[in-house]
Order: sequence, then structure tokens, then C-alpha cells
Amino acid sequence: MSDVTREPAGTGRELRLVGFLCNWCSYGGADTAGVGRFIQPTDLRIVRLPCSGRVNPLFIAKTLLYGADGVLVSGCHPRDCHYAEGNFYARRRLEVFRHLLPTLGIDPRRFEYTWVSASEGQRWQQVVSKFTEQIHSLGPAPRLPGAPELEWMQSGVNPA
Amino acid sequence: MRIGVFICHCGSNIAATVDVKKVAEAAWGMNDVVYSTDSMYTCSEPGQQAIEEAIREHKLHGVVVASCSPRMHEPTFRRTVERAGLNRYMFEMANIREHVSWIGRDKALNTLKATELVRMAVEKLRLNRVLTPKKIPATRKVLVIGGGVAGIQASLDCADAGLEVVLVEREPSIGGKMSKLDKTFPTVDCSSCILGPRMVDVAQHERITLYAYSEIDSVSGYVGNFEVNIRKKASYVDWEKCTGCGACTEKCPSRKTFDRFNEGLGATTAINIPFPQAIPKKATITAGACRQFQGKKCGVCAKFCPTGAINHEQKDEIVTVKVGAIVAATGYDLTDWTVYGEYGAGRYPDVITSLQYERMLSASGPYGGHIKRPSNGEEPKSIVFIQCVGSRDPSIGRPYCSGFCCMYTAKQAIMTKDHIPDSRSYVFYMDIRSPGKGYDEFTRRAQEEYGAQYVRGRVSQVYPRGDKMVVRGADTLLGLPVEVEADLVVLAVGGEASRDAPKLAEKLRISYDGFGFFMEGHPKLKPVETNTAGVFLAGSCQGLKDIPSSVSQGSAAAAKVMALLSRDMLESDPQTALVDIKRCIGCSKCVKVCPFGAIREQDLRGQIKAEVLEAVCQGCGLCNATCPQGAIQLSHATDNQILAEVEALLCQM
Amino acid sequence: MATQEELKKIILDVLPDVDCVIGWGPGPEPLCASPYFMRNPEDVDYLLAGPASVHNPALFLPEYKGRKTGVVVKGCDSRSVVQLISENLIRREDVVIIGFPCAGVVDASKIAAKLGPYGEPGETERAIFDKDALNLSLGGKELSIPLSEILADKCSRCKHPGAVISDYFAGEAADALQVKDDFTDLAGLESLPLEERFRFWEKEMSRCIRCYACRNACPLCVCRDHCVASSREPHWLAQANGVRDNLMFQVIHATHLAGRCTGCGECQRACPVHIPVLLLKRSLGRAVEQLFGHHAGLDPESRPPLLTFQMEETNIKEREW
Amino acid sequence: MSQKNSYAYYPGCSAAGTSREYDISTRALCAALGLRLVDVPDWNCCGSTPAHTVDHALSAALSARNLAQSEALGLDRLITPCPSCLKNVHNAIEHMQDQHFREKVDKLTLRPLRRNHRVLSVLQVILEDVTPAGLANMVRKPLTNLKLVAYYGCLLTRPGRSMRFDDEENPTSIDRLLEAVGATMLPFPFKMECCGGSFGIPRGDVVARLGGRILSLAASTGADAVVVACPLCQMNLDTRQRQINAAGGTNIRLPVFYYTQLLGLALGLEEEKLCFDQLEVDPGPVLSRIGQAAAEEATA
Repeated sequence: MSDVTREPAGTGRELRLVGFLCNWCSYGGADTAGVGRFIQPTDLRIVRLPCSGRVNPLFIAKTLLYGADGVLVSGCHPRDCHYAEGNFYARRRLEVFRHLLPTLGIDPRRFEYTWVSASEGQRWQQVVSKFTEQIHSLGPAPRLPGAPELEWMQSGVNPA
Repeated sequence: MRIGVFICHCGSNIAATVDVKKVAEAAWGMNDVVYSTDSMYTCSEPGQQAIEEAIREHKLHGVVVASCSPRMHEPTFRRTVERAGLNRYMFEMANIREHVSWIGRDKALNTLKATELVRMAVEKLRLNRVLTPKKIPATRKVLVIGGGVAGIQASLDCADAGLEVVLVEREPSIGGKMSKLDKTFPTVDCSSCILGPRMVDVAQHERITLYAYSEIDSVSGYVGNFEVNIRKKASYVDWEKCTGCGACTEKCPSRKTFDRFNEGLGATTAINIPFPQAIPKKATITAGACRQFQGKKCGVCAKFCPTGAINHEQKDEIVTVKVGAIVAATGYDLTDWTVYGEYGAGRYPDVITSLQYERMLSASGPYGGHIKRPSNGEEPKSIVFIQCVGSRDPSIGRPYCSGFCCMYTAKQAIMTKDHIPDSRSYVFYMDIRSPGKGYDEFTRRAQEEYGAQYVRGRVSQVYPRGDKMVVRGADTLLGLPVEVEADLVVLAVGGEASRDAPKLAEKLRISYDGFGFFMEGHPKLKPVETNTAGVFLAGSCQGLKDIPSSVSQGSAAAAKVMALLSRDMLESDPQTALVDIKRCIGCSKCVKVCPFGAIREQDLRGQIKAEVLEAVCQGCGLCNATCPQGAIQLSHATDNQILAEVEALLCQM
Repeated sequence: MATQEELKKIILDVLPDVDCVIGWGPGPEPLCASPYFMRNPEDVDYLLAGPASVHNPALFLPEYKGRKTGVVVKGCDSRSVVQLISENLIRREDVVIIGFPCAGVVDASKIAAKLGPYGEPGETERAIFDKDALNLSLGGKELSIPLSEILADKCSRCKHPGAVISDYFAGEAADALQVKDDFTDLAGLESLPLEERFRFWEKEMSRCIRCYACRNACPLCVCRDHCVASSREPHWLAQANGVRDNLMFQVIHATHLAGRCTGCGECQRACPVHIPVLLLKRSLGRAVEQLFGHHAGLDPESRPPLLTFQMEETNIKEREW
Repeated sequence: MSQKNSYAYYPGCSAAGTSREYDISTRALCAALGLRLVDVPDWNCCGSTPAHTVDHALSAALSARNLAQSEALGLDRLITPCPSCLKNVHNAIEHMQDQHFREKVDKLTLRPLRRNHRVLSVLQVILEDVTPAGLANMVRKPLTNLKLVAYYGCLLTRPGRSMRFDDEENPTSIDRLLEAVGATMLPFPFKMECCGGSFGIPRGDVVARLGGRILSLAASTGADAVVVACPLCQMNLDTRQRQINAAGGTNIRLPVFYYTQLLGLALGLEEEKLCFDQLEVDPGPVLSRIGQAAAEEATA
């Protein structure tokens, strides 16, 4: 097993990696990886969703355009979806969306989607480690300026 | 909003590599957080009490617990906050054990990550709304489709549990494939002796309404409130008057009608009662074969019917019933073996299917229980059984093993020896599959005690030579091609999904696999449930299986129905989609993608709007991700709640 | 032009049993036409179906859902009608579709570029589009510009000049051209390195004034006043006019049209500051074509590819780790 | 060149050698049926067994060159009487769907194919374009009281998924054509069994055993003769009938016709177009038994 315990490469600082995981399989896979103490880089923050079908490609667009360096989506393997068809739709929508990134000037390697089942703890460690290395090799993503008057509001106040 | 944050040590599991004090400290600075602490074992009794007290003391509106995976303790903590008077959905968890402390060695990075995960949970909680489970009335009645052994078992169990049962059977009599069998393995006891009494129980049970010779026309509604239209097909005999005396069957002039029950072995009359132990024991006219329907004047049966039950003008009739649950037990069909040109493709009379041979063995069969060669009526001395016909054969799209053919062939080999002591049976096989209790011993007996000659090898061709049938195959154990001259060839034909299973599946809105077998909820954990709430499966319609398994699935499905309908009100999980009718423009994209048919179009003052059936919605959120204007939102996982978690991370930059 | 007369005759026959027939009529200046709603026979004389009829009349059909409407369509417009039908945003029986052989439409910015030295396009006194040239008089001078030099880009890659679906067709219905669309319009952007593309969009989006003309010109944008761009529930965009939110809106528009956009180009034509917003939709359209072999707006029975799926996707390979 | 009823014709090597009678009768029959055959210019071997047992790319390249040659004729269908040639050209077309394999073949032929091709047997063209009904009303000498068994050989319809012609296990195309011209066709279970194929020379004993089984079953059905569509089967059953009798100790005298010869006879084609004299086992006595009227004319 490759040595995955290395410090994050490059600046030694964590990069902003966001993960959208389906509750039934991939979130369970991440839990299994934890139970198995499979050490991984810490950059990835995981958002739990009921299904990969719940992932609207616009979540990825918003995350990448508003400051993230990499986005990872993971759901159940096709045919294993708890809701039978969720991941089939996700597969199509995410694959189509992936083709928009280069046109926008965003490196397509900053977004990956994959299928990990609840039992594949070791495989989840592989996925997170490889994905984190991939993003570190690309370095921090270029930033777009927010709206001028929005800048001062950046104190973390959410306009709820 | 007043939020309380509880950071768990989990003994040392978290505290060892996460500075829990620092995280609790940081939580104070988060939006709407009015109380933040850490505790050794939050999920323990004292830990939960601490939360309850904090809720009351600090008048909290919501709680965030940072500890292990929500897949483990979310239900626990939801009950905790509920006991303290909060709605259970005003609660969020941050997974700082499996996703942080156990997988990261750098304490500083772990602590930073834990803090950010807590911030995400807080930001989501700020947008959570109170959700209460809905109560929907349930009709305590169950529809069982298919009167085979599985359907009979399910009906009897449900009826015995006090539920009203509606049993619908497509053929004129219940009994399914089992009623066509002479004996059953592995005990070689007579099929109608063990099935007959069950069929009589169904007929006599006061809580079971039987619709034989009927089919499902349409199913609407949802769990607890299905509305089913049953089409009672015209049998041209008034079953109220018919006593089943059979006078009409003796006098009917058209004697060449294809006998469906006896698999076309013998012929029968246009008006017939399928078999002596039929339930209901009523006559049915096969319209295609009856002269009256071919324009020729007949009416012989009407003349001889003592109770005047014959009525050639009878029409199909639709009966509507309301049920709370449905059990599909529609069984299977034999594979169409005539695709095999090498076995004669149906051209040779002495090459028959195992089910035809079963009818030949049966005393109530067309040959009265005597084994005879269909070509010349003589008693066969050499009988060859060919295994795996239409099973384990990807070239015709049947790659699976049907599971029961090895066993019934062993039984038929034993029966053949009983009927014709000086006969010689050969069985061409690839592998013998006899996994059940007493199964392998049974096939062993067929070989050792009853002298069946098992030849390991495939048959390449069956062809007539003189009046014999030559079976050419291989014997892989000897490594030689072999030829056997047979008087009779019995094909152990495998099974496939019944031809119109997909049509029924679409009516029930359940999914089916590539072969047409209904899809179970989970292959290991939910074998008799489907992804459609309220619809259950039993028997071979879910996958080919023998009688013991079909019966146990019948009982299993009945148990699931009893659990569902045990209370007269169903409680539905409130994490379902909700439509904002202002924003909905009625493009019905959501209706198209919903895997469960849980969204339907409603006409609101002339405008089409989407409407979610809470009872049917499983909360996958596909509709939410599909709706361009975000008019449909999945409660507890709305766009804003997810965006709140994302923005909680990004605003740090 | 024979077809003009035949077209007018068809509209006159159709007029009695429809609320109105949507087509094009004289515009604010000789050089351009404008959408035109014909309700009684005398309106039909002013019909202008030719190179200046750039607008897509399918835009107005969703509002007329439930009322019988006639619509005159170019090839590209007809594909929008087909897409609206396939998503049952309009009902086939409500629409009377009248096609005519389209020889391509002009691009206003190209004309402006040609007329630059002679004066403002708006001051043209007289302009006549005949078979293959635009003859106009501007500032006292007579000018003739070959049509081929001022045609819109989309017309050079047009496969279906005649309506793909029509109840009536004026003139000879030409079948599909064997033109190959290999997305050369994207080549310019894709020749730049990633970083420069990102800065290109940053510059373009800094010019965007969020007037939503692109959305309002799009025949498939039927959400009208419920668009997520201006909603708080869900709250995808800040209303502030920053580069990030402007680009986010364009991404929303493109993703909402993935597998649906027929490439009619109205969004880009309508943009007052000429931002090439069509490129994003074309990029997703190319992806859908490569992945599912699907072209939007050709078959009213077909289902948008992102509203369905296949168990085994032929062209989608799973990423190996 | 008008497409209707014109076909690029690939005779195959045996047509010029051991099965000349098959080629001559095929050309005569097609001419009589109004099917215009245009020979593929400068055709070469189709890459039959000796080639494809050594190298699939070489075998496909040989067929590919024939296809390239046929492109000059501008006809979209290539037809051939011999099942083995049909198989090899068909396999070449199918295997060249795979890009990698196609490149290997193009490197050998240096003439990449410019369009996609279809190859059919003459039998299929007669069955589908002329149809048994069409044949029936062109008959001048019905083959009454001629009892035949049709022997298809193992290649013509197999494997079903790729050849997609007639029934893979129980073909009836020859039976239907000959019934249309008045012959009585008897059911023949060994219609698809192997006749020994190319073992004729290296392993005569194999052909003797396999061919013997076919001929003895044919004899036991009471047939007057066997009808085939493949030059190799004809050679094994006809030219080696004496060897088979010697090896099996049998005395079978069964003429082995090509279906094209008998169809030609039924259409009233003249003798030297049918080359009955080329057959090893003398067909004379059998031909004379065909409906009394037919026999007089043959001798006159």
C-alpha cells in the first residue's frame, strides 16, 4: 500500500476539498475506512446527501467557482442504488457537466465522481489519497473576484 | 435561534488526535451558538442527560453533536432531543471520529477539520425546519396476485392473522405449477395430497375472496390505499349455478382442444374443468375452440347442463377493490425449448418436456398414470433425460441455473423405475445441483437404488432413426462420444420469468431485471420487499425457486404485510419532497424522473402543478436535483441547507 | 419570390382557425425585421420571411399553451418547437407549423462592421434582401453586400434549413444538408491554455450587466418569473452584479439547457454587450452528442437524455483508482 | 451500372478447378433468372482454411483485396456460390469492425476499404430476390417423382448470430427451392453434420467415416440423390464415394448434385450448361426417372 501518510504536498497547507457522498454507500464506505483506521490526508470535508442522484451539478459549479480547489462526488455502484435509479441519473448528469469545466477554464481534474460501496473502506482510502494528491499537484485553484460590495460581508455571515 | 454544541471525547477515540476543548471553544464563535461544551461519552446515559438538561436550561432550539457517524447514533440523539421537547429534526451531527480522528495523525489539522465540520453542521441546523411524520389511514386488506403455492401460503397466513384477503388467479383454478406435478421431491409424496387441502382451505376461508380466471387490469394509489381493478374474464359459464358435475364436458363435440393443464399431452373438450381437484371446481369454455363461437350452431353443453349455467353471451367484468398491501406471487413459465433445433425443435412426438412427463406420470393425467410413447403408445424401455435445456445457456439469454431441474429429474427417474421395473433411464448432465435438506441423498438413491445411469456430458443432437430416437452426446468422464437409442426423451426444461411479468410490474410500478424477474428491495436483506412501499414478492416471480423456498417466501411476505397493516394508521417518514406551488410551472420533469411514481400532476384552478404523495416518496431527492426552478425541495436536505454547508467552508477563504 | 406569395396564401388559409400566426414583420429600421403577430388578413401583407427574420417565434408559444396558434418557422426555429413538444411545454395539437426554405439569416454585428465606413446602420434609408445580396442605400450611396459575408455563424453549420416538422411548407422542402458540425466555434476558446480561458470569462463576465436578455430570448427558458437566478429559496446567486455570480448564472443557464438546447443562438444574439454566452451551451451540447448521440429538437417523441438513463452506458467509462 | 439484380460475383478457386460444374451451372442459372453477375476483376484466393489457420490478418487481407477490387464495380452486394468463401469474406468484414485489426489488414493490402460491404451466398439471393414462387412459374420441366435429401454442410448458416441466414440448426432453403420446382424433399437429420471437410487428402479415413455416415443415412431414407451447395461437401460425398464404400464395406450409389444443376434442369437449360457429365457417380439413371416426359427430351 503506497505510503499515504505523507503531509499534504506543496505548501504544506491544506487545500479546500469538498466531497458530496451518498448516505447509503459512500458515506458508509468512508465510515468503514475510519473504523479500519485507514489513514488519509485530512483536506476533504464531506457533505452527506441521501443519494448521488440528489447532487445537482450546480452544487459542483457553485463549490468550484466560489473558492474550492477540488470537488469529489461518490455514490453507490450502478445497480446498487438504495433508490434503484439515483446513481444512473447522477452518472449522466455529472459526466455531461464534467465536459463544461475545460470550456470555463477550470482544470477538469479538479472534479471527480466515482462509486464506492459501504464495504470498500480500503478503496475509499485510495480514492481520497489519490484525489488529494491530484489536487495538490494542480495547486490552489484560480479565484474569481466576488461582487465588490459583497467582499466586506465576507465575515461568514450567511444571508439566511 | 439558540443552538447548543456538544463535542464528544468518545473516551480517547476522538480526544487522542483532536483537541476537543479547542473545538468546543471555537464553536462559541459560530452563528447562533449560545452553549458549547465537550463531554466524555455523549451517547452514554449521563451524556444524553447532559444534553437534555442543557436544552431546558439554555432554552435551546437546536442541538449539534460532534462525535461518531450519524449512521450509528443519529437515531439515538434524535430521541434524546425529542425527550427534551425538541422536534427530532432540529438536530445535526458532525462526524469527527470515523472521518477525522481515526484517519488523521496531525492533531492541528484534525482539530481544524473538526471545527469546520462543526461549523457546517451549525450552518445547516440554522435552516432546519420542524418536521412531523404524517399519519395516513390504511385499508387492512391485502391483494395476493397468483394462486400458486406461494400465493396460497401468503393468503392463508394473512387471513389467519385477521386480514381480509383478495386472491386473484389467472387460470380457471388455483394450484399453479405445483398442481400439475404428480409427486414432489425429496420425499416423493403426492403433490395433490399436500396441496389439495391448502386449496380447499383457501376456498373455505371466510376472509379470503377468490377471483379465479381473473387478471389485474390496473393498480393506482399508494401504500395503504391501493385501488385495484380486477378483470373477471368471461368463462361463458355462470359459476354461481355451476356445480362442477362435468356433464357438459362429456357431451361437448369439439374434442381436439389444446389441453393447457396437461401441457398439450392429450386433447380436451372446449368446455372443461382443468383437473379433478380444481378449486373452484367450475367449468370454463375456451372461446377459440367452441363451435358456437365459430358461427356453427351447437349449444350441446347448454342442453345437458342440469342447472342451466351455460351463457355464451357472458362478458368480461371489472371489479374494483381497495387494499392496503399487494403480494405478487405470479410464479414462472417454462422456457420455450423449441428454439433448440438440435433437439428437434418440437418436431419429434417422442421428445417431451419434463412437465408433460409429469402429466404422463399423474394418475389424473391423460394417460391415466401409464408411461407411453406419444408416437405409438407403446411402453418405453429406454428413457433419456437431458438436463439444462434452456438453463445455463447464455446463447439464448438464459445464463442462470433454474435450481429445481436436477431434483425433479432424479424424482422422475425414480418414478420411471417404479412404473416400468425393466426400463433403463439415462440422465445427461453437466453438474448435479442438490443443495437442500435431504436433496443429495435423494439423487444418490436415484443412481444407486433405482439404477439411473448418470452420464456426465452434453447432448449434441437428438434424431430419429427407424422408430427409435438416437441421442448423441459425450461422456466427459470416459472422454468418449456416446450414442443412446431411446424410446422416449424427456427434456429437463428450465424456467423463465412469466411472459407478461413486465406488464404487471409496470402496473405495480415495481422494477424487474433483465430477464423479467421482479426486483427485490435488497438481494440479501429484503428478499420479499420491493422498492415500492406496500408491494411485496413471494415465490418464483422474484427468482426461480423450489416449493419449500416458495412456501417460506409466501409466509415471509405475509409477515411483512401483517407488520405494515398491524396499525390502522401508517406513519410516513417526513423527510420527503415538498412542492412550492407558487414556483411550480407544471413542466412535470420531476414526475418523469421519480423512481417511485411518488409525484403526480394535479390541476389547480386550470394550471398543472406537481404534487408529492408523502406516503410513497422515499426521499432520494432526484426531483429536487431535476427541477430547474427549485420548486420541489427535499425536506431536511433542501438546496439551501446543502449550500449552507458548502458556504460554511468557502467563506473561510 | 414565389415562396413568399405561397407562404402568405398558406397563412391566409390558416388564419381563420387560429388565434394568431406568429412570424416576422417590418422592424424599427429597414435593415431588421421584428416578431409579428398576424391576426387578420390584412396583416399578412407585411410578412417578412427572409434573411432579416432572425428571431425565433417559438419563444412565444409556451405563453399561448392551450390556445390554437400558427407559427412560421425557419429550420432552427422548428427544432425549438419540436423540443417544446417533446417536453410537453406546448401541445402538438395547439400549434399549426408553417415552414419555408430558409437561405440563412444575417448577423447584425457583421452588417454593422461592413457599414462602418459609410455610417450608422440605423440610418439606412432603404434595404432590400434579394437572392444572394443585400442592396441598401446609406448616406446617399448605393451598396450591395453579398449575403454570404454577413450570414450568422449558425447558418454555416445548419443541417436543417427547412422545418424538421411542419403542417404546411411553402416551396420545395429540401432535405437535410450533409454539413458537418465539428464545433469550430469552440476551437478559438479551446486553443487558449486553461488559465487564459478562465481569465477570458472573468473579463467577459465583468462586462455582464445581468439584464437576463439571454434568458428572456431563450425559447426553452419557460420558468419566466420563477427563475432560480432571482430567488431566495433556493438561493443559488447573490443579486450583486459580481463576476462570480454573473458566471454562476451563465453556468446555471447552460446546465439547465444540457441535452435540450437546439443551438438557435438567440441568447448570444440578444446579449446587448455581445458576450459569447452560446459557447457554454455549445460545449454541453457537444458533450451530450458525443456521450448519447442525441441531437435536441429533431424527434418530438424522444426524451431529453438527462431525464433518462441506461443501465449500461456505452460511452461513459468509470474512473479507475 | 443499375443496381437492380446486378451483383459482383466472386467465383472462388474451386470454381476454376474441381467444381467447374458448380460455377458453369450457377452462371447459367443466374442468367436464366435474370440475375446479372459481374466478375470481380483479378480476384484472388479468399483466405480459406490454409490461410486463416496460419494468420487471421492474412486471411482477412486476402478477402479485403477482393472487396477492394469489387469496389470498382460500384455494386453494393458481393455474392459467391461457395459457403467457405462466403464465410471468409463475411468474417473479414466482421473482424475489420475492430479498429486495431482493420489497421493490421490495411497495412497488408495498402488499399483501405472506402465503404461498407455485404456478402451473400447465391442461394440466399435466389431465395430472397427470386423466391420459390418466382421459380415455380419459370419451371419448364418439373422434377416430379425425384426424391432428394438436401445436405447443407456445417458452414452455410453457422454461427447463427453472425451469418443470419435461414435457421442455424434446421435450414430449409434448398428444400424450399427444389420443392418449388417439383422435387420431393425428404427430412434428413444429418443435413448439418460434418462431411470431413478438408481432411479429404491428409486423413481419408475421417472422410470415409463421416461421409459414410451421411451417405448411409441418406440411402436409408430412400432418396434418389443428395443435393449440396458446397464444392468441398460435393467432392467428399461424390468423388470419394468409391473410397467410402470401400472403407465401409457398403455399396451406395447416390449421385450428388449441386442445387444449381437441378434448378437449371427444371428451368429447361440445355445439357452442356449443367455439366452432369462432370459428376463422379453417374446421374443418368436418376435423371431418367424424373417425370417420364422430361426423360425423353433429355435423350432426344
